[in-house]
Amino acid sequence: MADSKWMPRWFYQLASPRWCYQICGKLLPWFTVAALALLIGGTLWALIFAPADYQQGNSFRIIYLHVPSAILAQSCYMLMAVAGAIGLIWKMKVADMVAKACAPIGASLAVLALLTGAIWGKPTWGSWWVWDARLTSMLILFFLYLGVMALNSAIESESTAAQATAVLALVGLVNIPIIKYSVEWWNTLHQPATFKLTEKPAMPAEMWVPLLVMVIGFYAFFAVTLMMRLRNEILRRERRAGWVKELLLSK
Amino acid sequence: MSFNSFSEFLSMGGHGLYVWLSYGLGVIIILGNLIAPLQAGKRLRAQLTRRLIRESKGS
Amino acid sequence: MADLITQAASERAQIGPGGLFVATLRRDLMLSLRRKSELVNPLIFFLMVITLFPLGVSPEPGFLAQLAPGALWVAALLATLLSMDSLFRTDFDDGSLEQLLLSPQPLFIVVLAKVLAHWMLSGLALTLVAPVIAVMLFLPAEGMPGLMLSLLIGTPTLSLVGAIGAALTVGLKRGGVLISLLVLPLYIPVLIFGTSAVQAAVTGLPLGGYLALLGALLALGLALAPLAIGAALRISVSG
Amino acid sequence: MSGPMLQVENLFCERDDRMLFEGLGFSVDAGEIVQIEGANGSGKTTLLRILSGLSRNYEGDIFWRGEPIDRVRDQFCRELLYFGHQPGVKALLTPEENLRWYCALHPSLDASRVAEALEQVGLAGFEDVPCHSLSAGQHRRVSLSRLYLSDAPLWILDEPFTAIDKRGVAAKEALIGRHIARGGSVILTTHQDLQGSSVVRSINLDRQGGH
Repeated sequence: MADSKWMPRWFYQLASPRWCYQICGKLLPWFTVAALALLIGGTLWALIFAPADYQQGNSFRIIYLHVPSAILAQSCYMLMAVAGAIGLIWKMKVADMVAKACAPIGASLAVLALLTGAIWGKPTWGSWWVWDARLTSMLILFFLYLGVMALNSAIESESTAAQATAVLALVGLVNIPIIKYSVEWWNTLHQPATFKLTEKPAMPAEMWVPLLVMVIGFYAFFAVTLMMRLRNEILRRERRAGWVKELLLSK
Repeated sequence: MSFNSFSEFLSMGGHGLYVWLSYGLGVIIILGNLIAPLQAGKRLRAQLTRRLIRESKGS
Repeated sequence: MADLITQAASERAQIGPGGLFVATLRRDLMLSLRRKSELVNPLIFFLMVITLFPLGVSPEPGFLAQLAPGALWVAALLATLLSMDSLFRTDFDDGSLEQLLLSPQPLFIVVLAKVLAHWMLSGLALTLVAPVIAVMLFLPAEGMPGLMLSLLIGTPTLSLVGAIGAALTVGLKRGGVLISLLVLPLYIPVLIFGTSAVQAAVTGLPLGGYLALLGALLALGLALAPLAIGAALRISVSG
Repeated sequence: MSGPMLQVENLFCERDDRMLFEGLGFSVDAGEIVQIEGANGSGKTTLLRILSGLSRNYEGDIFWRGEPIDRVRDQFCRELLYFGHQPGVKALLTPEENLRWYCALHPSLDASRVAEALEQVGLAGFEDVPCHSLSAGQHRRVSLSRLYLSDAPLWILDEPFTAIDKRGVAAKEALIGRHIARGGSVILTTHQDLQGSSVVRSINLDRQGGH
């Protein structure tokens, strides 16, 4: 790493667990406030002020939870794979820790997307589960998360676990577009999609603005929980470093 | 405001069960994702501090 | 002095990457052939899983014929997966894997040879017996070419992707179940296009498109999987 | 040839929360035998695996002929013979089949001398017996016969003398002596004292690491 001079300075700083721990600590309150404000405001807006859908009625309001969680579940996988790749190539410990922290968050968001999708399906399609292309893809994404987490917990050595998971996450990342395409294609083959959950021809502004607020709120929430997990992971992995000992004993 | 009364708001035009179930799950998963790392962090700090104190006494 | 030694080595007729590919393929085939049970186990498993469908669902011919493409592909997929765990495990246990990783020859040559050997004894063998078993499920005769061609082009991808899982779990004591967990979601596109090809063949639709898609997946797998397998092996041995 | 073949600087490695060595540095010159010593669990095998490039879980620098080892990995592999903890012998193959595959794997092994090498380790007549009917010591001898085929300048040997009788040990020592005389070098771990070689240098991991 020492001889690749073209890397910017912040990249090296980011590579320092201590710096990362401190900067996360400074950013956390801001992100927490932003996440709470956006999520609470967005939810109120979505539940009270947004108009009901002319076709689906009030069950449409589930979209404000379903879509953000689905987007985040996918972004989270992307971040996990990219962080894993950085850890693999530049042997950057912090990147490994980011990747490890991503998996449970992404899996829980995938669960939320699946559950809200299923619940929304009941009033819309009349059954709790439909093999809709998007829901099926999300289910497979959830499986991919489970695989990553299972592999990570099965390998004892931390650095080996991080590297192996990174390879798996990258393989998954290459596969996600293929899986999405094949599932969509399979879906149209078997049941001509008459009515999709989230596809609206043109959503009026009073519907999509709260959706946007919720998506940004979810991103902020994701940042908060990721930083919290990351800080824990840094403490655990760096427990023998001098600065961690000082930090712990100073309290 | 798309509701005239609170009971109308609760019933969500007959879809109350689905909407409130979804939002309930959303709250649970979001709070879970905040509380779990918070608790884990507390446990970890306590555990590491105990170990540090034990080691400093031992040597 | 040391230079003299290397010079001597370079003057001698050396075995190139092609020779290594053939040598590894021969070695792995020979190893499997000397352990007969390993050879027939995937086939027996394939047959048994197929038997479960009439017993578990319904022996009615029309219904089974409808079920056949999917059932055959699912069974082939599981049978491939069953033999995956042993692909690198024996080499890991006896130390050959270390030697393999220390070879100056390109790693993907050995990896490809090993995967090819695995495929010949699982995927290829399954493809050859599939028509016999398809008859038991009342798959119409028109579906046979689609079945065999899709299995022929699709199962190598299964072996390649499965080998990534095998390489990632080779250092673990109990890797068997874990491989399935890692690899099954990645098998879904092959399953979808494979069954679609068979269904298209049954209904008399052109199946070139499906086979082309399976071929594209295979090409992608051939290009990328050896990289991932190699990286995974180095990581597993390093740990 | 100027400078050492293999140079190690500031090597640090920890395993399972335990530091094996820190700030370890040494160099291996052509014509030198370096013996790694240390109690069980002191990290001898780990060190050999790091030097050979099998394990990457370390910090520090390793140079091969003056170049960082990661940059000349191919060249290094070509010039290395590694004899590991497990013999790497397939029980279902005959000794000859085992060795032929190794010759394909490593261009530094001379395939035309396989029969000769098997005779040297006392396995003449066993060429076409599957290895599962051979003893553990014979397994190791199959693997050790690679030493007779090898032109590689650097040998890294992990316990090469275990499960081998006295006469075999003497033959191995003579072989190592010849290798040194040709300008090769050897890094090894062994519980036995090496005899008749004045060039043995030892590195003790117990003094290097620990707490």
